[in-house]
Amino acid sequence: MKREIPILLTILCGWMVITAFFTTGGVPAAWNDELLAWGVIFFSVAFLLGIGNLVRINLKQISARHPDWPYKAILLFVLFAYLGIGVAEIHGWFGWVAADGNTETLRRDWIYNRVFAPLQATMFSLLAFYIASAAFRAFRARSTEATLLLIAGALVMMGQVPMPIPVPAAVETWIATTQAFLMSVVNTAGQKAVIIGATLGVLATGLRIVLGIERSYLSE
Amino acid sequence: MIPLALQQAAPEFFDLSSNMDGVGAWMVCFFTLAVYSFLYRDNAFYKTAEHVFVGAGTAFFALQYYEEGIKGAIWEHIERAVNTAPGEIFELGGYAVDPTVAIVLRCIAAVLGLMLLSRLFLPNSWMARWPLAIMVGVYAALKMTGETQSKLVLQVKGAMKPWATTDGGLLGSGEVFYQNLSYVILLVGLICALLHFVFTFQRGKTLGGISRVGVVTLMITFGSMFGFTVLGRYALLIERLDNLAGFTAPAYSLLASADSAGASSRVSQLISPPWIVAGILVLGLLITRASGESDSASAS
Amino acid sequence: MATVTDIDRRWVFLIMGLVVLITYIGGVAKDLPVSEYVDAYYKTIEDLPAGSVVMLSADFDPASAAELLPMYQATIHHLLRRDIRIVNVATWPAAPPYTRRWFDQIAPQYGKVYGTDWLELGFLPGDDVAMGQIGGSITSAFAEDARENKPITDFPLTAELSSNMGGIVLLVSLSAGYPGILEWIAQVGGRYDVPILTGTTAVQTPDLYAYYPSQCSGFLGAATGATQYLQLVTVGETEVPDDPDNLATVRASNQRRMFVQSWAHGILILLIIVGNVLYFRGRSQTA
Amino acid sequence: MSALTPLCLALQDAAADGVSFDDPKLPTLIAVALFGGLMFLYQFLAKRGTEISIRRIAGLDALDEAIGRSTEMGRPVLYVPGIDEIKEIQTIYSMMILRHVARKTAEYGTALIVPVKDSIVMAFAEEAVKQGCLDAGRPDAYVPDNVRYLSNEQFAYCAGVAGIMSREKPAANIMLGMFFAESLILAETGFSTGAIQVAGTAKQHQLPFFVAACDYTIMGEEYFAVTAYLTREPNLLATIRAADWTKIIMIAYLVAAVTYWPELKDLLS
Repeated sequence: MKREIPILLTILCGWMVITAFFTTGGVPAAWNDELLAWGVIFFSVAFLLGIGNLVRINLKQISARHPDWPYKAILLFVLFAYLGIGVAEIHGWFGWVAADGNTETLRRDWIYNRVFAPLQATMFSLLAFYIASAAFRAFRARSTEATLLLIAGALVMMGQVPMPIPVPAAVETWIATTQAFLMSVVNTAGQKAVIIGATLGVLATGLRIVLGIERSYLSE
Repeated sequence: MIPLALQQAAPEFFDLSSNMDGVGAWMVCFFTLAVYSFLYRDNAFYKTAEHVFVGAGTAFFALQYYEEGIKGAIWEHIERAVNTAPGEIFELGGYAVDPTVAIVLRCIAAVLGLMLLSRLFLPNSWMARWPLAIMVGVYAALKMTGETQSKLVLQVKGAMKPWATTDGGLLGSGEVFYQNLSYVILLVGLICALLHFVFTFQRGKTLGGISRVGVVTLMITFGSMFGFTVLGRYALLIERLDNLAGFTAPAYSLLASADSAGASSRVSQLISPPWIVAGILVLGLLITRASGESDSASAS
Repeated sequence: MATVTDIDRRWVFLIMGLVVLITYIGGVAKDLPVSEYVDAYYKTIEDLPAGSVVMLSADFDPASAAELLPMYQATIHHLLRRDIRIVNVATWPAAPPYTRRWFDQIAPQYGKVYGTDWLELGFLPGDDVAMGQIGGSITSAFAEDARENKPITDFPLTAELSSNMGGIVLLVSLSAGYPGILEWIAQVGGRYDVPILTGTTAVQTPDLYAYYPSQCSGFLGAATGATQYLQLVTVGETEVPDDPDNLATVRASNQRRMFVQSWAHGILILLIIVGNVLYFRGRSQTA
Repeated sequence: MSALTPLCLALQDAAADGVSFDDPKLPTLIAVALFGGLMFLYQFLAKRGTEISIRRIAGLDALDEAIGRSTEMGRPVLYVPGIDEIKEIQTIYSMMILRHVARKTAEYGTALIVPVKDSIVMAFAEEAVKQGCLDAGRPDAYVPDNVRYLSNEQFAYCAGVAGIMSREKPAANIMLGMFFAESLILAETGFSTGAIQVAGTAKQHQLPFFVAACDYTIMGEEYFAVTAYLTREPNLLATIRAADWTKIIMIAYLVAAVTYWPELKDLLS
């Protein structure tokens, strides 16, 4: 039974969602809504698993005086300060209205704008450097395929932006035309092929799961 | 980042209601430059920024989940159902149900959620498998149907373009010829690439050749996507530069009487958060470098 | 084996950093040729009759604002200038602060009145499902507006809207990923007869070629598209250096950003070439 | 069409409740039914003994080689299951592949490190590795600490994986699942540590980076053929066969619509 019940749950819930997809209104829509809400609930609860894991590992390192322990303390401080302010605000434990009396501004927005958003954007922008390093160290024309990829990439890059140095107009036109052709014809064909093929894979895997044929993810 | 009308008004030093204030300027500059200092090598500034990031990021997502999944989907939902008098309707996905049913359903969800948490104490327990199984079922079904619709049926439909009318010949002439020719190339590329993903048929000369054309199409596609990605990555970097440059505006300068024009504004630009923070970071890196490169290995 | 991988990658970082910094400081604004897709975007809006209603969806967050915000500003200017009315919605939770800020700033410039000329409906959670709801019936998807928290039927603008996207002549999505333009196309474009325009981030742009022009009437691809569109919208206007929110200033700063992009792209191609040359030379020596 | 029986029953029950079929979705239903029907047909044939062969996929042959090399060098194998949540089918599928990889590493006696970005994925990954070791008959090979939750933040996670790559020097990096912008950093870091890299994803945006910087790339639909290829289980091969035929029927439909019957296009909406 321990094995059968999870499989049955998977099949049952899967078919409810599929039924809701193909119909409008009524019971299936209600079930669909409820099950999606359950999903959100499970994710939220599972987040506690993650936080528990993070707190446990960091506390362990702090108490063991790991060389980086002060940073771990900063991490936990920021985590709990942000969480505390956020939870208090979500529950309206301290209300606050902005000077114009109109918009109620959130204090966690203050942290978001000054801490999280710049850090996230900057971390993301590091990719500009990594892509340069990868271009130099890892992007090799080691096969015909890779060579084609690199040439097409270079052409599209050139066609996307104005030339940094003056080049003959004919060359510029040629690059622009080639780039347009690559993007609107070859790229479209390739994109569609990958999307359609991958979707068939999704369909196959999904169908096997909701039919109960595929069980290996649940350790059968 | 929220772009700022920087030059227009001097911000308050500390202002909870605005997008940016004086303290905020210093914080943004510090976090931005501290992250970039990692490009040189791992260092105390970066580590601080990194750990603040992990803490703030985890808290940010946790709060979103908490608000949506625990407060919204359990607490408020049940509260709403409780406040609905028996006999009155309660809507679930546009469908009227008895409020009691709604309460019971959410309680079941909460219990299943707790079963998931049982992993914390009983790693091998069967209990956590129930909610996991439900999630797999729901999301597999959701993706399978939704993607078949939007990425299979509609993509195939999208590939069927009207043939530009021709006066004579198959492909016509002039502009029409090129239009039709590119469409033929598109179709051939698409079909060959799709046939490359055929796995269970014997690969003779024909299928092998078709597959080869398919691979060429795919590689050019990947190349084009790669070319575009570069554009996006540098846009981000330039935006960060813009952001930092914005904080050199007189409003943020340490020189209080900075709104006069001319030479003094040049000086005031230098006594602004980005430059001062950059100076401190460089100094800090130089000092730690002089006192031994204990932690430089991890940068590469 | 001494290969190119042994070269300290910080040299590459330094080169790239310097290139970007120098070109950023010394960048010049130059007009770019306008592509067919951007032109189609511009013309679609130009061809709308004055007084018609457009739905503008903000599907982005701070991380992608670098690419999408200029498009968003320019589109609002363009629509309001042509006396077209806007219903604005968002499917990303972090988007509404932008929508409010820019409408607050731009609408008064054209003497537009909230509720009559534009309406702020705010964020609707649920991704594709939310889009389906909006497509089905705006009035039941949003009970209240997001600005004054009044029932949306109180606003004159709503009187002209009906279910199944009735009353909406065009949908514009500024899209940073999921949910975004592809979901709008699937949920709304595929079902109701509404033309769709979009502006997208660089990573998403290649997808759009597969949808143009049948499912998407025009698009702005990344920073390049944004700059080209700004050029079209600000023809004949000159930059006002003291006003960073002036559209011509935004155009000029985008053009300067494109100057940085030119050089960054050029150097990147050079790096690929040099890397490969060193690699193959190293290999032929060891072989 | 036994696949559709529950659906039909549900439809009948629901009809009285104001539920109606969503007409624009008919083509989708037909596509699902067609595929489901073909799948059952080939599963039936496979059970009756019809052999289905599968073409070579270089990246997957390399999987064994990579694990073997790690064993020789006495270094661990790194398995990155992408960064998406279990909402994504690619992540679920990655767990299925992980089970096979765990089985192989357990057989060879090689360490397997699995960094994860999400706590639910962690639960699945632990089960998959544990089960893989059991499949190999080596339950003792399961090391709980090797399935590691790093962070829910994309770049923090990425930095963590890059750290593992440069400190623990795995000889093989296997990256299979749903990837986003971090693909480039992972592939480049892995390249510089000299590991054999096998990457696979159905997410087209990240394929360029994998193709350019990894030794072998499993792209697009190939990703969903991995378990069939590795196990050669008739049941799984039957599914691949069904997908192949669906593709061929689709191509035929497309060609017919373009050349002779334009009306076919309107049937799709």
